Amino acid sequence: MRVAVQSAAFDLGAEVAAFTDSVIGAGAVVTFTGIVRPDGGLTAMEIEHYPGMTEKAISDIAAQAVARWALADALVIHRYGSLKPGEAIMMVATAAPHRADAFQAAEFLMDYLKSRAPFWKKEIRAQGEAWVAARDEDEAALRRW
Amino acid sequence: MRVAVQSAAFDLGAEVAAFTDSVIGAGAVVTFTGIVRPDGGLTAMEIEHYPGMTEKAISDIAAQAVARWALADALVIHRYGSLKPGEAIMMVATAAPHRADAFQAAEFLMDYLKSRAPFWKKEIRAQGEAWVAARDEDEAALRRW
Amino acid sequence: MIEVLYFAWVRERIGVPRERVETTAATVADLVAELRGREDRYAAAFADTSALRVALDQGLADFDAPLAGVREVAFFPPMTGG
Amino acid sequence: MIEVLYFAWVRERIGVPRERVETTAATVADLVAELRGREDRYAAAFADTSALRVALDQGLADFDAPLAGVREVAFFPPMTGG
Repeated sequence: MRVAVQSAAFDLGAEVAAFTDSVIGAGAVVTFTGIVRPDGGLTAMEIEHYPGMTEKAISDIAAQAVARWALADALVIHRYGSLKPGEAIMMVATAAPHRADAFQAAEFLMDYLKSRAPFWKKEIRAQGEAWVAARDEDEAALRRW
Repeated sequence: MRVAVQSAAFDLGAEVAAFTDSVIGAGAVVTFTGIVRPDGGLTAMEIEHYPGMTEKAISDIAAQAVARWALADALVIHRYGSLKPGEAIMMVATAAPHRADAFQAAEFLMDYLKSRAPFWKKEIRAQGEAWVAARDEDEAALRRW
Repeated sequence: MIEVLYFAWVRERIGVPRERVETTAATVADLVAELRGREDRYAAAFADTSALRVALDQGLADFDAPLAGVREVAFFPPMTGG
Repeated sequence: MIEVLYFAWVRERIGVPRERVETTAATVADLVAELRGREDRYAAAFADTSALRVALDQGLADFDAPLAGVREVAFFPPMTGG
């Protein structure tokens, strides 16, 4: 299980290939990649985080997922700092013997990362800046687990 | 939307990277990769398919997913022939504005590919060969859509 | 004249991947009954049609589907892709 | 003496990312009441605590949680990761 919180870009293809190659024994690998959408003239997305707590919160969430779905492995990479539209913000990968477990664990990780990992997004536009508000549906998504 | 049915191996990392780069505008990319598990001394997995119908069936399924979840794009690669444990059998990728759509579309594609695309798997072991039987739970999985 | 294809263990039991069949069968079920009567290997392959699936011109169909206008019929076990 | 951290718009309203606070507050809510009384910028940041989250020593907590033994308190809006 690897958790990385970093400002640097990551190489999505290389990460997915390395993760998948490393889990021979699993039959199913699911990945999720979050990308900055160029909505409404967005020029940048600034991501603030809580160093120390971030790594701990994500590691706790990932360990829960590994235990609950008997995952062969899990990977979380999450960036902070200033990102441009089209750049990858974060990714998760899960590996399990069967597809249902890999899918569920990846969705669980995403639901928790959205609402329980200490990151805050700010949208930068020519017209001004605005913090992204938490969505009720993201909080609601947690209740299914 | 791309559908590839091929005997050749595919470069998972390169496919995921190219797919993700090509869909700027989407905020969420989900991928699933199916891998031959080395269960119980498996030496090879032979995958037979129905040329012509396979491409048509997968294209139909992918078009349904694109329409139903308003996907930015979808990709399906499925191999046939003789594969060794650890080799990737197939992958799907989906891109959507939000994560729930990308996850659901990927799971829908997988459920349909499992039971409605004309592929048949045969497990080769030192002790002998056996066709993989369809699982009731795979048929049941279709009913949720 | 109809093209009949077999896949997976159906192909293995019948011993050929495809063949042209002269038939006036009105439905898939009628064709299956004809084939069953031919030789033991067909009877073995079609012993339990609940374990089989059929496609007409490369689209999934039911065993009571009519064969009128159909050029290609395929018989195979439930699919195991993905 | 307790280390108090602020993130996102809480940090912007208060104007500093962290500070050391001399306090005898028994709970998070008591600490918030103290801070609110300090200056307008604190009153503005803590106007509606239902819009805020709190972490004690880097773990999420409730506003009625006790502060005994806590070294680090962080205030921030609901998280928006992923």
